[in-house]
Amino acid sequence: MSNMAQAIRMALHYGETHLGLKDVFGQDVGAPLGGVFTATQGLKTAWNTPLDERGIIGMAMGIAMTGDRCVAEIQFCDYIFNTIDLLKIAGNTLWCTNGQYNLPMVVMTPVGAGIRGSVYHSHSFDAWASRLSGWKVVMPSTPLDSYGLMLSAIEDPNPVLFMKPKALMRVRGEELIPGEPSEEKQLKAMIDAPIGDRSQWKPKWPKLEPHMIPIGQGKITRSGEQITVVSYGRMLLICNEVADELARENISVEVIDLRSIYPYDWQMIKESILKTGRILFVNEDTEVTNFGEHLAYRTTQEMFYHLLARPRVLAGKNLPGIGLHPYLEDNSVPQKSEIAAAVREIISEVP
Amino acid sequence: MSNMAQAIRMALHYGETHLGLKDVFGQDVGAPLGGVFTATQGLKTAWNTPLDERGIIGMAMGIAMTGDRCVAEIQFCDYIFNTIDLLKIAGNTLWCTNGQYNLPMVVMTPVGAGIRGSVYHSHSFDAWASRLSGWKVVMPSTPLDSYGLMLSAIEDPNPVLFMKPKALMRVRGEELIPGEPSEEKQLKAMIDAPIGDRSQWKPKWPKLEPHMIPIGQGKITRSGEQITVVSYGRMLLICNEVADELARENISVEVIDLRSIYPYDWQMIKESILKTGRILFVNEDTEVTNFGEHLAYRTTQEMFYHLLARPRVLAGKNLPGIGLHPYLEDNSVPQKSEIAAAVREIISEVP
Amino acid sequence: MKTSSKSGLKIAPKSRLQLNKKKSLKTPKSGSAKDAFSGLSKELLVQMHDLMVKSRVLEERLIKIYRAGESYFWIGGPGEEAWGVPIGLLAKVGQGLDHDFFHLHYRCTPTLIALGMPMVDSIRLMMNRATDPSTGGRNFSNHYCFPKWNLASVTSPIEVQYSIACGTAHAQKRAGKKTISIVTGGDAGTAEGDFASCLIWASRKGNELPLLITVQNNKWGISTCFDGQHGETEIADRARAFNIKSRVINGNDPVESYLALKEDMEYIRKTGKPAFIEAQVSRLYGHSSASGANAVSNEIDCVKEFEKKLINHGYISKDKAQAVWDKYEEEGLRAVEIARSEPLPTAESVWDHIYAHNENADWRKF
Amino acid sequence: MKTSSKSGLKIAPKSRLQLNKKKSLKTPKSGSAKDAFSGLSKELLVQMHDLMVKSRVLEERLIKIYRAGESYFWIGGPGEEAWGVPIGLLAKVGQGLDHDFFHLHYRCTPTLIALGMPMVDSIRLMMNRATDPSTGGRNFSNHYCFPKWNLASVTSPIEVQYSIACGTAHAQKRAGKKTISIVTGGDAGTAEGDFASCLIWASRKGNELPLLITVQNNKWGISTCFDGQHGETEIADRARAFNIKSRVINGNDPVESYLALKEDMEYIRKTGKPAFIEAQVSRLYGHSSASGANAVSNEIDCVKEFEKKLINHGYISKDKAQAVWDKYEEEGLRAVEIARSEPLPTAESVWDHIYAHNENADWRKF
Ligand SMILES: Cc1ncc(C[n+]2csc(CCOP(=O)(O)OP(=O)(O)O)c2C)c(N)n1
Ligand SMILES: Cc1ncc(C[n+]2csc(CCOP(=O)(O)OP(=O)(O)O)c2C)c(N)n1
Ligand SMILES: [Mg+2]
Ligand SMILES: [Mg+2]
Repeated sequence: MSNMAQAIRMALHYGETHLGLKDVFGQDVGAPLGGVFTATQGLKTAWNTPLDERGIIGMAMGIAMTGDRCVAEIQFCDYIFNTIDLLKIAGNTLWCTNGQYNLPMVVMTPVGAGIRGSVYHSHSFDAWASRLSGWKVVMPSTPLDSYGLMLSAIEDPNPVLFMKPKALMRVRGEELIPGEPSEEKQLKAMIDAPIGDRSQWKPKWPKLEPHMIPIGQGKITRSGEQITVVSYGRMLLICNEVADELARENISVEVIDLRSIYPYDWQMIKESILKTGRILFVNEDTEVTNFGEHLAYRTTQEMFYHLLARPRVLAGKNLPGIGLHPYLEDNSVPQKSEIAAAVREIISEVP
Repeated sequence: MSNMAQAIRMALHYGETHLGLKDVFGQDVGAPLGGVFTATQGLKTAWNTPLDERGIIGMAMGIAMTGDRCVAEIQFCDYIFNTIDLLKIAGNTLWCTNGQYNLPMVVMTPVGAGIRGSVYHSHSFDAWASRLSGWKVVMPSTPLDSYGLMLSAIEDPNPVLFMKPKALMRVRGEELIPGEPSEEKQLKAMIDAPIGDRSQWKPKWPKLEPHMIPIGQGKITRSGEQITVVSYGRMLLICNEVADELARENISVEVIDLRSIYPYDWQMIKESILKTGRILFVNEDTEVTNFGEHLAYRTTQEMFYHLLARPRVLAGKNLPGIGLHPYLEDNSVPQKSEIAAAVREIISEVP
Repeated sequence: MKTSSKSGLKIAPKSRLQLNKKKSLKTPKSGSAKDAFSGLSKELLVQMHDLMVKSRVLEERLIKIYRAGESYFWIGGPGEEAWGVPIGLLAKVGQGLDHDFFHLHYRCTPTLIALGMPMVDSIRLMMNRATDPSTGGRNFSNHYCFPKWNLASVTSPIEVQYSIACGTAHAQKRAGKKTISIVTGGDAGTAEGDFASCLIWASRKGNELPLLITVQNNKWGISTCFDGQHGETEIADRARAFNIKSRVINGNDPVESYLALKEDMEYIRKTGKPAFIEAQVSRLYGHSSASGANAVSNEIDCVKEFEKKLINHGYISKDKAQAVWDKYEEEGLRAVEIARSEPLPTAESVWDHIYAHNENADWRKF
Repeated sequence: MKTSSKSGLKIAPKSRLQLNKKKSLKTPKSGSAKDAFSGLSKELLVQMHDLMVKSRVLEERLIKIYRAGESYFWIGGPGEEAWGVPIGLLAKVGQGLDHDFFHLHYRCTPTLIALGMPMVDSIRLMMNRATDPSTGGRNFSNHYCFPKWNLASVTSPIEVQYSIACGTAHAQKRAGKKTISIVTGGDAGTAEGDFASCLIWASRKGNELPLLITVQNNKWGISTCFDGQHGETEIADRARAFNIKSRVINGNDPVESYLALKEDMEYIRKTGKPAFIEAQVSRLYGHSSASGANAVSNEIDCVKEFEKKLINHGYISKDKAQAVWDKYEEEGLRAVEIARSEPLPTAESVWDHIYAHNENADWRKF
């Protein structure tokens, strides 16, 4: 099974061979490195840019304006914050021009904590991104979803932000990418760049098949009856683990992988709440003015009389940063034990 | 009575003569213009910067690092979005250095719609600002409050964002700034720059007195019993009007001017909700992942069993921008009639 | 207390900000008319005059619309006609990668006029009509957008067009059709990092971009004058540091502008490398309506100067020249009437065009 | 599936990214030793050697700590000793506006060592101890902060120090004590707009800032080499465009570095104007632990070269030189033991120091 870095690489390769993707670029995205997480190794359209995030986003906007498809990378989302004005413009160009210039561009960037990355390799961006009107925003939690969402992102006529949970880049999935060899080692030998001199290396791509995951569609990863947990990215996998562990105690947790942050799958959330009556939103961005608060607010507005407990948000603490030492990091973003505790609490709330 | 531009000017003058304020700077902030809203006319420490928002924030951070006090202006908050990374650093420097470098700096910037300013002179920034951990964030709705909050901002050892509701810059207050002459015309003659050649002009400052409004303290602007409305800035004045109009129909609305967005006066909100059982949060920033949703979420969490109706947020529509034509603008940010309608709706909700 | 929302954006409306800055007027060179106009044909010269006058009349019409209270804000390009018109005339105009791309700032009416924009389309924008082809009544005057001419939307945020332009130039280079991107902006705006980004991305060794980078130096950024804000002797020096072909020209002279633009566009098409032009221009009605939109008397008026020179050299008669003004004066008046009668954008339309093909972007409908 | 959170930040851990880049080694000039070292005193030279070795030994210790699994990430300055040590020696060191300010990037251990930082303080930072004086265990190695030396906190985001440095320089100029600010950073980072901002704000005519702007050009930004990313012949050309006194020096030579820094610091103190130095340096262990932190063999090792030269000229004996290495090797080992025994930051401490004087910033307690 491929890991997420390989899955994204394969999606980009499918893009450049089948979807008209013409440029994949960013800092250290081209040869010899192929991206700090190896997600762009061996791509024929990948190139290295100057160390200038604003230039990268501007380049993507210009390319998109010509109708060409591109995927731009911001090396870590921690370094995207000097481009918010440009992201806003990318998101409002179609609207400001009354429908004349759509910008079909993809920006991908690693997000989240979980690798002991300290203050500037642990930022989340989902709450910020949910405020960028005009963008579509996705965050996969598995290699197959990252493949499918990347293909949809490349095809989408709008700007799409593709967030890569950095702690999941080397995590393998349980499903094969269509066309991927079933042997892990075989895939590695085909598409991972060798150690040492790479100047002569060329990847051997498997015969990949299309697999589009529509933007805006969530996925139920665990079916349950007593409570709904909505999450995405790294936190989603932890929520799955919590559900599995609680299942052993006969606590029945439904887990929804939202996958798309905007547009988001409200119908799936709603139906689940109608069933469970209890809801927990989990993400690792800071908690004040958090996207989970939007979902919780909406839940209160629209589902008030179906709720058996207060909707709850578990998110990162409202701190200026995530400290390096594990004692600090682990007390800054939601931990498995805290998610489990929140689930128990909500379940025991008497309406 | 002074208007808000004059009140801020007087606060800055008080700052440079009594609080060690050494620099007031930004685009067109110095002579001859003294700010696009005249808020910095005649100040001896005001100077014009290059057209470079990032440079302006960096300059402020460096000055603050030396311990000197400064007020930097971003001409319109619409143009602050290329500095979010720097604002984040200003907010996390004390934390990252484990308490070593505090940055006593003020950034002021006009916000909000209401002047037919089209896409790029109508942005709000309160939701964004509420996500900047390490900052204090204020937004006055009256000249006196802007005077008092500016003095507190200058004195505060932390970075403070001072948002000026641009539509209120020429609105007069009902209270005198301590030391302000009671005659409007007299004040104007003393501190407003003349039309035409200004090269010889010097302001005659009134003998101003200190008036500190603690950051974090709200203010009840209308007492009422049936519902609490929490707002700030331009929207606050509209909420006051709504309360006054509904009072004539014997609908009793309590209005809280939050004044500080972070830290915020939760105790005041809480006490009011304990009394009224119903709450509406009003602001004009876009509604998805909005600061009002944070307050509404917190209300649901902490006051659930005191609520007589669902907490409600009325905010700007989730659009990429605010269009120029009044039909567009007025359908993008909350209008008086919508606030009144929301109040009526919430009041009629049967628990 | 009362909130005011009726008047448009006002910035210190009545202050007079202009310092003395009258440059010495050029007297026509002696010698033949051909020499005086560096060999440009009479037809071209008369055409340029026509377009420059049209642009000026249009901008003055926009200001009158503002003064009449029929618009909220004016910003535009009176003073940039001699520079802007040749750009529109020289470019390879059309849609897609076989054509040049334009990334212009908010003083670009002269270029738009040269591209063939009818006056009424500028007035529709000024009067926020639903029929405004650029923004549908959503944005300020001079914030043009015409995909049919590869004209990127003019944005309010200063200087962002400089990095976006690198993107179209990159795609053009790949397409291999010898087309170029053209970016314009003000002098004060060069302090933004995006100007530096543009120079960097355009000049990477081996990866140069076919990009004409220009700055219109009117020596002002709103109320802030050039002196005291710049350490470089010429803005062009910054481009020279990147080994970019660079020059400073008198942007008040349409002939000099035309020839420089022509030569540099050809250079870019041939080499695939960038070129840089700093054009010295005037700002004839101050910054915008926020500062009053009053005519200034101490800066060169390129339209009047050029007209005088054409008359002096017998390329056009006084009467013919006047007739050009009259013709556009009338066209402008008619255009206002047309625009005035057209529908306004509807309140509900705010939800249109957030996503392409009007896909729903309203979360309440997810 | 399982989320991994045990290992530190890894970037393509095992790839080898170095291209061939060995520069020709300088042979010692003939003539007297005084000449060979441009007249610098033996004491100073021996002191510089001592500090350079100390810095190198410390950095190699940090790498060993990383390899031993006692830290999550290493980044640092082996290869910048000849450049960084003189900075620390020449500056006017202390707290407040009577002293110089430092705005350094994450390869600044040599300067810190020259300022007098004990090894153990760097190791406390590396090992995320609560006793780490710079960040209290919150940030990565080499992210130093020492207000007592006016040393601004080293930040991870590239290049932001360049605009912040303008602020301290501005306050210094106003204070009138002839003190200066010093900013350092990498070559790739000059593509960020903040580098341009720094040149602009430092050189405004009549408002120049007392700022020493420097770039350490190691020809790399992680895996991306200089060639192909730059249009300027020298980075210094960009400063020259702003009429800033500028030069390029061999930052692998501590004598050349010392003299250039001394002269330029004096120039800045005297004139109140900025100066620019581009220093060519090596990157001896690759970018960081993310790329393996492996020693490279094809770049000049300034410590070894300088030591050889000192020995050749009889300024230090082989044994004495070796003794310096041994002394610091031992100090480093002891320091690790000290740091290892010290407390770790507590989980609850995350809420400390969000606001000054530990004012509450937790909304749950408002
Ligand atoms: C990023 C940004 N900052 C500030 C402004 C406000 N503003 C509008 S025009 C202007 C001055 C521009 O001067 P210049 O670049 O010289 O162009 P000119 O108007 O003189 O043609 C300013 C500061 C803006 N539009 N965008
Ligand atoms: C704003 C920003 N973008 C990206 C990064 C990731 N990053 C860390 S170091 C580096 C390369 C820096 O190269 P250079 O400026 O030459 O300094 P060097 O490491 O070579 O000393 C990059 C891209 C970052 N830290 N900050
Ligand atoms: Mg200008
Ligand atoms: Mg480098």
